[in-house]
Amino acid sequence: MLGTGILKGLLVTAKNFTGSYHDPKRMVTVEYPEQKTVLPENYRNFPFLVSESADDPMGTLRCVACQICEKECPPQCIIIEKSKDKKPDAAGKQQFYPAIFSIDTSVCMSCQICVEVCPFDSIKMDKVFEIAATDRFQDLLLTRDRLAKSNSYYHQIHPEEAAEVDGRLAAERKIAEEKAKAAAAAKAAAAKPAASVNPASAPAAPAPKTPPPAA
Amino acid sequence: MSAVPFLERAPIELRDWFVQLLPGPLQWLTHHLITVVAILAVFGLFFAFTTVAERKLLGRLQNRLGPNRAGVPKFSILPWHLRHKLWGLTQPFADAVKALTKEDIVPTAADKVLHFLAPVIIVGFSLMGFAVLPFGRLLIPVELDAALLYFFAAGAATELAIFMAGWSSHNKYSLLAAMRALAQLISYELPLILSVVPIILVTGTLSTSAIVHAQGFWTFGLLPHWFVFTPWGAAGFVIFLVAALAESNRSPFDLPEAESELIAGHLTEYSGFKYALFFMAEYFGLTALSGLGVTLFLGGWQAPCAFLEFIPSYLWFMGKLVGMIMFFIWVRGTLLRLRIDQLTRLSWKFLVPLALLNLGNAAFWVLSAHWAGPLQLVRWAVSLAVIVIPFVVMGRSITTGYGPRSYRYAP
Amino acid sequence: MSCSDQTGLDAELLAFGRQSGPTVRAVHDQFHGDLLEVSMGPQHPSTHGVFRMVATLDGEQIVKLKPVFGYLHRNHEKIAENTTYLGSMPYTDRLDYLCSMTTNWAYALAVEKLSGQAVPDRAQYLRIIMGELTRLVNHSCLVGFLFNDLGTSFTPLLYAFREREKILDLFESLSGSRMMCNYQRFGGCRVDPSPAWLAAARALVDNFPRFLDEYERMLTGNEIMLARTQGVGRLDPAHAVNAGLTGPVLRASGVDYDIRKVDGYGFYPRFDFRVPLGAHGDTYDRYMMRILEMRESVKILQQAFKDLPAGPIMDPKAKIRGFRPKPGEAYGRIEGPKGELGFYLISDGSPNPYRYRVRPPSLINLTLLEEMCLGHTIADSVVILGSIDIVLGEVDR
Amino acid sequence: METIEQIRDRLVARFPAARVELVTNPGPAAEHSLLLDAAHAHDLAVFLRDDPALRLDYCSNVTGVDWPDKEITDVTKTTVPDPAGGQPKIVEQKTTRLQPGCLEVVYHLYSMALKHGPVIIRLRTANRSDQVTLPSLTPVWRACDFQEREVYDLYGIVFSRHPDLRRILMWDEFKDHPMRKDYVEPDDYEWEPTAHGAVAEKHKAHLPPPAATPEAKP
Repeated sequence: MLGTGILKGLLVTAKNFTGSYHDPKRMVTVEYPEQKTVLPENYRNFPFLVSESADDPMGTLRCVACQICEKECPPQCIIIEKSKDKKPDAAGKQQFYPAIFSIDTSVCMSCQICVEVCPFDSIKMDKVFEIAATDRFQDLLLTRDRLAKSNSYYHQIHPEEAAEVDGRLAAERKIAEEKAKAAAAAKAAAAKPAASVNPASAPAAPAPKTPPPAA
Repeated sequence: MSAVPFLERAPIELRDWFVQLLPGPLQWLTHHLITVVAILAVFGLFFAFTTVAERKLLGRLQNRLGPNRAGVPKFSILPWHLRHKLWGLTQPFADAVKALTKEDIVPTAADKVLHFLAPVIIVGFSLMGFAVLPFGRLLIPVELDAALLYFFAAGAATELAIFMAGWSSHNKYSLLAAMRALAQLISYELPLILSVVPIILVTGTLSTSAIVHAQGFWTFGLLPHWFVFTPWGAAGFVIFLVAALAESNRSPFDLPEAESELIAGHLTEYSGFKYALFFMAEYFGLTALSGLGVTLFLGGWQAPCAFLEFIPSYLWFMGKLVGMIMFFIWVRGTLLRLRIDQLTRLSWKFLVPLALLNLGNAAFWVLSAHWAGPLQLVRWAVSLAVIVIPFVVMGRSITTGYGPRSYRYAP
Repeated sequence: MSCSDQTGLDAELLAFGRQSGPTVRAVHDQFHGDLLEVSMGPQHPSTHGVFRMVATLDGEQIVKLKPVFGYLHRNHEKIAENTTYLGSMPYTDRLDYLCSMTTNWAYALAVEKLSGQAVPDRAQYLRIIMGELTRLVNHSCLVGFLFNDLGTSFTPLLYAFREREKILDLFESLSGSRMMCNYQRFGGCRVDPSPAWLAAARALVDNFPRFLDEYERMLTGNEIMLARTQGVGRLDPAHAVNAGLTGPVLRASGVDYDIRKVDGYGFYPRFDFRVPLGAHGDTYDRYMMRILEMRESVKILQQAFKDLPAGPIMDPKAKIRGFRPKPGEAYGRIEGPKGELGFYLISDGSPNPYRYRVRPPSLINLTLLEEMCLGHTIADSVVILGSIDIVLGEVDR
Repeated sequence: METIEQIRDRLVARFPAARVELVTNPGPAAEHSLLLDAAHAHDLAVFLRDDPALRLDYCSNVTGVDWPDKEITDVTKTTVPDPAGGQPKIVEQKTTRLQPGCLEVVYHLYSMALKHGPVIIRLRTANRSDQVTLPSLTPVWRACDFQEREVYDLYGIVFSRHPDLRRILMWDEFKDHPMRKDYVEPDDYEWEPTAHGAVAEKHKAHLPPPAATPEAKP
């Protein structure tokens, strides 16, 4: 009979109308400035540089200016200039650091390929999205000082991911130390027989080399 | 005058008290001037809050809140400045300010005079319809004997204004839309008037207040004698609703400003205050038509039951008016738009024949008024049959070839 | 816009090309009064982006309709020739920006075919889950936009968006971005969904049919909908096949061709699902195809969630950097929500592809737009365009 | 479906005058293709579409490929017997020859009726400069309509007897063909505030000496 389809349609919208007063699933509005939706943990916006300590973020950058991310970035929006001198990093080894590291956020499309290819876990994705800028040019070129943020900040925005990264770094550092200790021990053992050529047999064979570090 | 309860008489008493303060010759003028100002004030506010009610109701239909951001002005007269945004009720005033301050662009190729006159005419004529609507037992602006004739005469001029707007904008889209609007309005003028004629036939008068008085009785104090509760009245009301939707260019028939095809139809070249005037005229037209619908079919200011008489009559009128406008908004939130040829086919091939049949039905109703006892049931049955059977038959003929389909799946 | 003269062509074109459509397209100007040429677009509320239709109208009826593209042309293929294989992956999100996961999958499939890269089981299942979720997103979007073109004031669109947002929230919590997911890699996926994510996805998929029922109850039986879409934009199966139309538009005309069944790529042969076919090939059938396909996708998703295997999500031998496939070429295609989405790659051994070609279903589905719109009114042309489902990012590349 | 070789033999048998060569695809995908000569392309295409065994009624993909002129240095090893009776010495001679480039169109054909996989045919132009016309296959498969227009627009291959050969993506007044390998983009220079890498060079070329270069690197 003509009109039944239309009446059914009207009933559906009426149900939605009454539903919007008591059924939270139907009322989807989030009044933005007052209420904010919780961002999921994996959310990514523009990248930022991880630095070891919070008090001197610029000084203790984890980045060693290897420029892999500059090459791999699809829209070529990362600008890196390696420093001339070296600086001790967290493990005490002398490493370069980026004298200039800026990301042109008007070009960056937050695709996080730089995070994937970075071998030193020194660049991660940030979660700040309220970054309106007045000057179209210089404000959108995030220089090193605006990019550097502390590891504790990283733990704050990506808790699980940060924990897993720190665990991996700590493990690598432990293996590196063991290898260094083993190498030092082996060098010391090799040096001793050469130094004192006493007829007694060389002291017990140097400590068995620790198993090669897990790949 | 005194038998009527105080609230009922209050507006009239106020006006008379004020009028006799003035010297003689001015009295007649201020008497009518106050009525005009009262109508403009009441229905101006009614228009304002209809727009925000529409947006909030549509919002709720679509699982979202309507507008609730327009703030309360700093220097508000309220005792303290409200942090609360009053659920968006200040939105219409914000819209009004925006409409006034927006730049009013007139295209160079436009016919300036016509372009300026179109909104003036459309608002003027759509307001004239309010003169004959009985808002309350005593609140009737003009007691016209040929009130309905006057109402439809005033309403017909809006088509002229729409075509003036379309033509004078000198724009391909608005010309196409103006022609569409004309086709639609003319083809729906007929069912609108034909759905009203049975009432004139039954009540025998054209005056709206007499029609409302004719619906004044209640059987057993509970069942009102509104015309909508008679078979021919119900059919007439349905046809009236469909035609009123088309006359005021609302939802299933909002072809003239069909955004998806012709941007804003004949309003493309209007901006600023003129666009707001068109917008206001559309709402005034809608309110006038639903006011007429309430007066003719839903018993105007009559209370639904005898014992509810103590509530002032104009509140009943306003309640029914708000109910009808809510129905229009609800329809706007649900239905799709008809194509121009389907729209006119629906009017000429479906509504007009039904309305004519309804005329015959009302005539039978009048002639069989004196049938006694069990014959009343026969009378009702015949009257119902006369309208329902053609509705079903013609409904099936108009939807030949359309129907739900079943689908096969790949082997 | 010179109207092509017919005389010079041989019979084949006339047999297939210009003869179809409700009325023979014979432009007899002399006694039809002057024709009105209306250009709809590129800024037009209902052309789904920057797409222009130059329609020649005889009163309300369309006599000639020439689509104009290129307003969003970024030469994605030239950019791809200057970046590495991995570097093009985020750009594939920007092709069909409504279904980034399926475009990623098509590109990953093509590169894996080019380099002979294996993909672990769990990754295949995840790709099917993401692909079918994207199909739900795309089809609900399309149906919402179609009703907007038909003239409802946003109500069906907002119901569709309410469901779409729930799925996009899942994508955001998994890949980091709602629409630009950049989730697939050559040899697997990038992120392993957590059990909480899988539970949320399963709950969403289980009550998705409730949304479809509400939609069907509200609109499928609606008389105005039947009047506006049935018999509008009829498409003849033979012309559709010859014009290379694919996806729901083709199946609405009754041609049984679904690449998930034909090629059986990924693990689709393991899933039992049906392919709906239309009978009339008009706008109503195209709308119903999407609704029925959404129901089939829900079935696939439920099966996928049930037997999602454990294991690695990335082939251990897959290399992120320094990926150099051996010289050769490959054409990988998938059944995207809009039709057959293909990537044709020619490699010369260097890290950048020598030739990178995207087969855009949206562009090719527009081939017969003129034949479908002839004889209909301008209001119908908008509805027909809406039912073909084009996204300008993919049309113009 | 028959293998690509069987199809080639049937084509050659059916059209003795046509030259049909097999182009092997070295990659693991092993999708070999048939190179058809331009003159008979139309008839071969109609045969491929109408042959009851093949029924390739669906042309899925039309791609333009640009093969620029290539310097091929092939190293020939010749064994020169050592006059002093020692073991023969291997002398390598490098001969460089110029392989003329061409513009190529690749068609991926499928059958929707019999649901079998791609048969790939290629058409090559004589050279890259003046003889760049190929027969259009739009009369055979309407699917090639827009894709051939795109190949014409981006590669410059003129398709003869195409119903409506106009530019599809670039604007009509655009002169060059952007997807060719030797395409030089117009030097419509815009001031780049944060220019780096290749853009920085173009930046320097345009601006007066360094005094005015904006401090791109803070």
